[in-house]
Amino acid sequence: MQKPKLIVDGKRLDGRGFEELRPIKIEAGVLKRADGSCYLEMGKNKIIAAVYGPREVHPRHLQDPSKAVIRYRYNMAPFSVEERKKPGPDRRSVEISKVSREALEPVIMKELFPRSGIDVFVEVLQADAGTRTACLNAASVALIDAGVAMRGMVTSVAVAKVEGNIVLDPMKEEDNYGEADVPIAFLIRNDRIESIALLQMDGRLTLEEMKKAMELAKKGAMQIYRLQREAIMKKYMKEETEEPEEENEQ
Amino acid sequence: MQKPKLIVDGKRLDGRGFEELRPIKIEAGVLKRADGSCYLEMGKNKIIAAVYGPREVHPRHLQDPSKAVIRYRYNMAPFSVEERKKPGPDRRSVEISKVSREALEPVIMKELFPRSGIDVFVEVLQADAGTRTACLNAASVALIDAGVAMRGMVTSVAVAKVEGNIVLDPMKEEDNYGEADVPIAFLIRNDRIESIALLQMDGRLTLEEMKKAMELAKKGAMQIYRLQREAIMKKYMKEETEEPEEENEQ
Amino acid sequence: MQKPKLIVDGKRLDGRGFEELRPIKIEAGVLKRADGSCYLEMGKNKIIAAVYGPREVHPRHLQDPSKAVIRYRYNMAPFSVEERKKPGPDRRSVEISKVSREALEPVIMKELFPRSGIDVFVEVLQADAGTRTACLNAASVALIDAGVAMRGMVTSVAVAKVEGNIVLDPMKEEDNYGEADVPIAFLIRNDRIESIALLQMDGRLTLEEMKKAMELAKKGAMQIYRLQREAIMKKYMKEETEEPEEENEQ
Amino acid sequence: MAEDILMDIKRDYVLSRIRSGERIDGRGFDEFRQISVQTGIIEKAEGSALVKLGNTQVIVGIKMQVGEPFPDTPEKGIIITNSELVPLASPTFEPGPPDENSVELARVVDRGIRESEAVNLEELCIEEGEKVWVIFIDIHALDDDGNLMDASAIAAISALMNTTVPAEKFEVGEDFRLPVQDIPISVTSLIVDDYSLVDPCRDEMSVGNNLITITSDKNGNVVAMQKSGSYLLSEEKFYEVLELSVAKAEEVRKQVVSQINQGDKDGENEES
Amino acid sequence: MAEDILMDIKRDYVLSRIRSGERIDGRGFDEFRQISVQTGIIEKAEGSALVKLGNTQVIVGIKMQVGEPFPDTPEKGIIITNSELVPLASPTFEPGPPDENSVELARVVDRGIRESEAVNLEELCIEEGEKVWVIFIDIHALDDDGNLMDASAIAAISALMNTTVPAEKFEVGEDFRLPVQDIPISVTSLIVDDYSLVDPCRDEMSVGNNLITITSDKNGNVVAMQKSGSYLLSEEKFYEVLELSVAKAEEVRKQVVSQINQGDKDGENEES
Amino acid sequence: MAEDILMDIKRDYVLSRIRSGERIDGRGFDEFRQISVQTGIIEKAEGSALVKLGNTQVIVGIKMQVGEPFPDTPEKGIIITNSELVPLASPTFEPGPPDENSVELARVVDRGIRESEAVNLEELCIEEGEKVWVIFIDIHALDDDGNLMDASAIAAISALMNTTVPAEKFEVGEDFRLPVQDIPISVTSLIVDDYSLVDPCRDEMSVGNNLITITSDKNGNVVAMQKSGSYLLSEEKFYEVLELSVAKAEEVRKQVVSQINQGDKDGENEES
Repeated sequence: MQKPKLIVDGKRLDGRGFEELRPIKIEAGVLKRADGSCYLEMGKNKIIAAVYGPREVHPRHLQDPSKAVIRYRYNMAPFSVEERKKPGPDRRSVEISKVSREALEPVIMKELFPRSGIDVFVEVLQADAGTRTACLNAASVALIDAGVAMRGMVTSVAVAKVEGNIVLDPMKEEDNYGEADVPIAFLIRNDRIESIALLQMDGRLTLEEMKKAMELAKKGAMQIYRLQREAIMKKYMKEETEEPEEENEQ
Repeated sequence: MQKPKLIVDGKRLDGRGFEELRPIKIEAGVLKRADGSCYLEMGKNKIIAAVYGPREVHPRHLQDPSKAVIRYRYNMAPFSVEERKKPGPDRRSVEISKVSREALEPVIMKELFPRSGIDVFVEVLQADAGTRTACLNAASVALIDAGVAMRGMVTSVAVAKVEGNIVLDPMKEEDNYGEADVPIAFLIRNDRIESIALLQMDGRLTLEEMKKAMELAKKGAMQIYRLQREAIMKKYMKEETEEPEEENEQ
Repeated sequence: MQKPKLIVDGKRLDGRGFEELRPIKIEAGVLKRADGSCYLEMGKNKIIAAVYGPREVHPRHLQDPSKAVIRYRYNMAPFSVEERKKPGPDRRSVEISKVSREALEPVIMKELFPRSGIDVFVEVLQADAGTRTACLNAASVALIDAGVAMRGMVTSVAVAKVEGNIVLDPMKEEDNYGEADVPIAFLIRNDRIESIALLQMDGRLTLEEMKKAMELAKKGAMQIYRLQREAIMKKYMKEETEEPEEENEQ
Repeated sequence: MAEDILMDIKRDYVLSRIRSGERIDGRGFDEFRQISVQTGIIEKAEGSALVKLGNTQVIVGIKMQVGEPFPDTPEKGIIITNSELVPLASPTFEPGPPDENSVELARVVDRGIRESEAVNLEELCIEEGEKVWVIFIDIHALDDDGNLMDASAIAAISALMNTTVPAEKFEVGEDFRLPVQDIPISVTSLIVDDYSLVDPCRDEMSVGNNLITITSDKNGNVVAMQKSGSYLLSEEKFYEVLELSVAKAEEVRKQVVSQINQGDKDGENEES
Repeated sequence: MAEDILMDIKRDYVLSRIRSGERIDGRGFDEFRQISVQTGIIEKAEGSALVKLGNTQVIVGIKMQVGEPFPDTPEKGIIITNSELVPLASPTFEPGPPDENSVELARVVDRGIRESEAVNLEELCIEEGEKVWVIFIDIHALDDDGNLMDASAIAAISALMNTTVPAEKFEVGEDFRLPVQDIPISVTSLIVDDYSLVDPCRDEMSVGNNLITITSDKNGNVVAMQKSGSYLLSEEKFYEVLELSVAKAEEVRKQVVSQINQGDKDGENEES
Repeated sequence: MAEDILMDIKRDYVLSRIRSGERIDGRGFDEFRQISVQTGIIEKAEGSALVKLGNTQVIVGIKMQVGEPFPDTPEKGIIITNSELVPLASPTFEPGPPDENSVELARVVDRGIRESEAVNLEELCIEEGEKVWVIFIDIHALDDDGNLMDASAIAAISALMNTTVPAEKFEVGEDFRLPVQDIPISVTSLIVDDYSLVDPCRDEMSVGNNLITITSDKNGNVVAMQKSGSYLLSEEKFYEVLELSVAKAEEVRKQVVSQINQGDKDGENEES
């Protein structure tokens, strides 16, 4: 496979500028059985997240008497990728689940729910590049939809180096043939980026490039954050206009 | 593999008529360690069933405070089929175990044995067609041999459509090349078929054929039921004629 | 692969006589985290053993109210053998772990530690012939290093039949092409061999040869036993000369 | 505990409504929930469908590969059906390998497709005895509000109808539409006392999971049946459900076809 | 709890009998239970045997396939021995992958056959370095009333003696009898205090599972040994058991051969 | 319970020392423990290294095989990195398949080597699209006294530098030194309040496992990063740690190279 030319006339393969996100669509409350849920598209990524809990933890010896236990399961549907993926967790999804859980744990007010469990399950229905960041964005909305108390919003985006340029939200080809990939998640509170919740990187960047990548990620995250908020607002508005009986029945 | 001619001059490959069972042999109480057991041959099927329980359930959180928990394990010996079968459960045996357990559960008086477990283990030593029905017949006898209280006898037989004819108790070739296979189990009480305990089907049947298949299955089941009863009677008679000391020692 | 000539002029391939051990090196207390540990070389075998416990057993239903539960895990590093070994236990290591545990169990004073667990973990970093005997020797030293009360020392060595000769402590080629292999472990107390703790054999031996093998094993074991004692003494001496503060910090 | 009492109350409520001839959501005993079918939603799959039965949602994706045929059918393609009851879809599903419910779901859906000969497997032979097409049908539950079985079966056949065989990608000729020649429809009924309720929703299953699934082909033949659940079924009830299921399947089949066609017309359902 | 007390009483009873020089079932210390061997009972297997040692029952089936030889023995067939302690056979066996007892059983049986060179593996080479016969020896326990080890070893060699190599099915020549050239017999003894009891039954093992298995070939050579169980064995006892086991094996071998021949004569034991 | 209180006291002690600008073992905040590297200690491996970071000990062995390349890189060798956190190395490790910590360890070490292009994979192509060298990097923890990550990364690159490609054994030419062209070094810091401590020891981690690993190449480029642990990292802190880590890596790299060279000179570290 020949590496294609990824940047032509200052534009990326899909016509985006360097600091432009792919189209994003977020919808909260899409599942009935889950306590909170979210459907999210980001480019060709199609993600669905569900939150269950706070609920009882089985078996009991896994309970923590002082706070809630968080589980995060990142899973790819077998048909989500070009070559069918064998069902079940592989090493990549184990690692993604770990760092994603660790990004959410300090943001969820775990101490409010001793002995209980909060489960975040995220399914990748279609994968383009950046599934781990898209999943975290969906998970964050699903947690709020479930009414889980959070210290703020977790918003995630990746930055890449492509033919020498630092670009926002890389697509598949840029991920495959680019020189570096940096997925980042932030805690955002009161419309302000407060700190870093997830940070990974592979590739090759100078210190200067790494700093530039961080700045670009912050810009992108603020845009996504606004869409996350909007999705939750829309859900609330919809609920209010629905007949109260229906709501009770759920 | 060319499909062979399965019906010649109104007779089946092994000389049977359409409504004829293969030779059946049933013996109760063939194992020492099990609480109840049964050896059964049906054509070339060779089946052995064992029942353990009512006994304690471990770990405790699997117990049901209101009734016994039933396990049913259908297992094929590696040497039971033409091509050696890898040991351990596959998807087919998981499904057979489920529907077989569900056939027995409403017949066993589970409510008499709260917190306890009743385990039914069935080994296919040699497989012809119809192992799931043969296994259920053996399991039913083993349960009675174990003294487990039952609402009646569970008796099972398959019916097939072969070259347009509805035939009883299909053999291997009829199962492989026939147009439909319908394994059924009945609850029989007071020499009367009371209801359907297991029912599966795959193939292609008209509604009329399906009804005809059901009628034929009922005829076949009544014959098998009598052999099941006989096997249990023979076991009791044998026990009575044995010296009492021996019995105590067990 | 042609069988090489294993005995030339009464000497073995590595120049040893029939009743000679390979060079042995034993060092106790080589790990910080473990309660007891030992590094052992025997020919090209490189073994490290660690003991944890007596410590709590989880889950609780595995505890024994009257004595300690012993675990023994024999494991080969993937790079320890010519052809990379897939990580995780195989049937061979399961069997070795069983017979090794059974060799130690009657020697450890298990009744002194009710409800607790004593775990012996042995890693083969490089395998020549005789890893199971080398591992037991290391485990025994690690147990004493951990301060676990023992009825005596367990010392192990293998004997082989090679081109008609009974030889001590076979190396790889002798194991592969020899006519018999007999790994044995003894309980040694007060400088005296008291009984047999482990005994396996495969190959072909007459009764007379078997007896000769046993005598030779006893000779070899006494030599190894002295090295095991020395290693423990050296550790104690070293501890005494070390500054007390350092020791406390551990 | 609290949950148990809630379940008890729910069961009593459902039962009392049934005994007065009503279902809790107002449906007739032989009435399906609203069926929605969207195909072509996963562009990376060779075919796909998202099916909603009321609030129950299932997505099926089809992937195709070139593989070796089974020795006893050297001139036929291969179908492999797999189901993941991912924990996202229900509070009772746990992560891990497929349990017996997941296995049963996949196998019953598979039998419906296989026995109705919905896919013309002869046309999926590339080179006899050497190379055939392997169809992976992956059932992915999203929201289990009852009757995943029928939702999965509809999603599976809809996804197959949406499938393009990726011959160009595998360099074995030109892409072509997967040859689908029948539309098997499964109808699952919940048996309660002497009643039977088609397409039971989750709350109705509080009375027990006494189910029977009957799958029929476009000519009204029965092609698969599965009694599922620990209960005894009377013969009379069976015949009643049998006839109803075949009739009902015809209705559902029409709805499915019309939804797929509608989607095609709207251009919402793109072929991939 | 009740069970524990029962075990205590049983153990005391067994011990007191042993100390008065008796076994609970009246056997001599060096006496096997009644041995029954039936071969050819699984027609679908290439060879098979059902062995009873008193109430202990084990079935072994042999399946053969054509496969690649190991790189270091390009001109030899392959033996793979596997054991399933299925939960049918004992209240203490659980479903699941083989545990350490099952693994040990298979490996000790395997060593007896392998080291005695019971099967002429050179004659199972079809094409050097390319194709050899693979023998699967599957041990299937049916009723564990003690000493599954010896019952399995007898069943394994009996099944091998009953085996026909299915060359025609694999299109590599004419079927032929599996070349068996030795009959290894394992003798397992229970060590109690200063006593040793051959072929212990389950109730005797209430005193502990202090076992030693010694396998010898037709010439009285030892070919495999396995001390099994958490105990210490004195050297004297070992030599005593060693000599007894080899002598005993000769007796058992005769019985096994006679039973197989008898079966062949009766036509009960069909070759498959 | 007792353990928990001990942990509490330890944590308070560690914290109070840190807040007075000290570490419990007297190191500076940016100071590594003593680094020891011994290569060539496993003669049966193609390359090996035992690394000690204070009391933390890790051994890495390299095995090489000939295999097929990945379809998208037909002209490149393959690296497979695997980690076993065997229970010997820590009271908190359990036997069983790799858990998330073990997986993360292997993947972060792998990324450092891969992204720095430490091994020239083009030179490991034997026949384009057909045969390439497969490098197995097996990380085997021996004693986990904190910061297994950096110890493993150092051991991995040291073992690679010690590796001879066994071409003669596989009959594909003459043995040659594995072409290593960079020495990636990972630096892991523990974040405590507003402090960061490089190379944390086990006792220091009683305050929490808030870690960040930054790997850089010989030219001072960042090649891999991993925030690990449930905590929030401020941007300022990140930049501080980023610069420190790259500078520190240069120091460590020099030490590693000097130790390997010393070993080579002493003849202790034999090539295999």
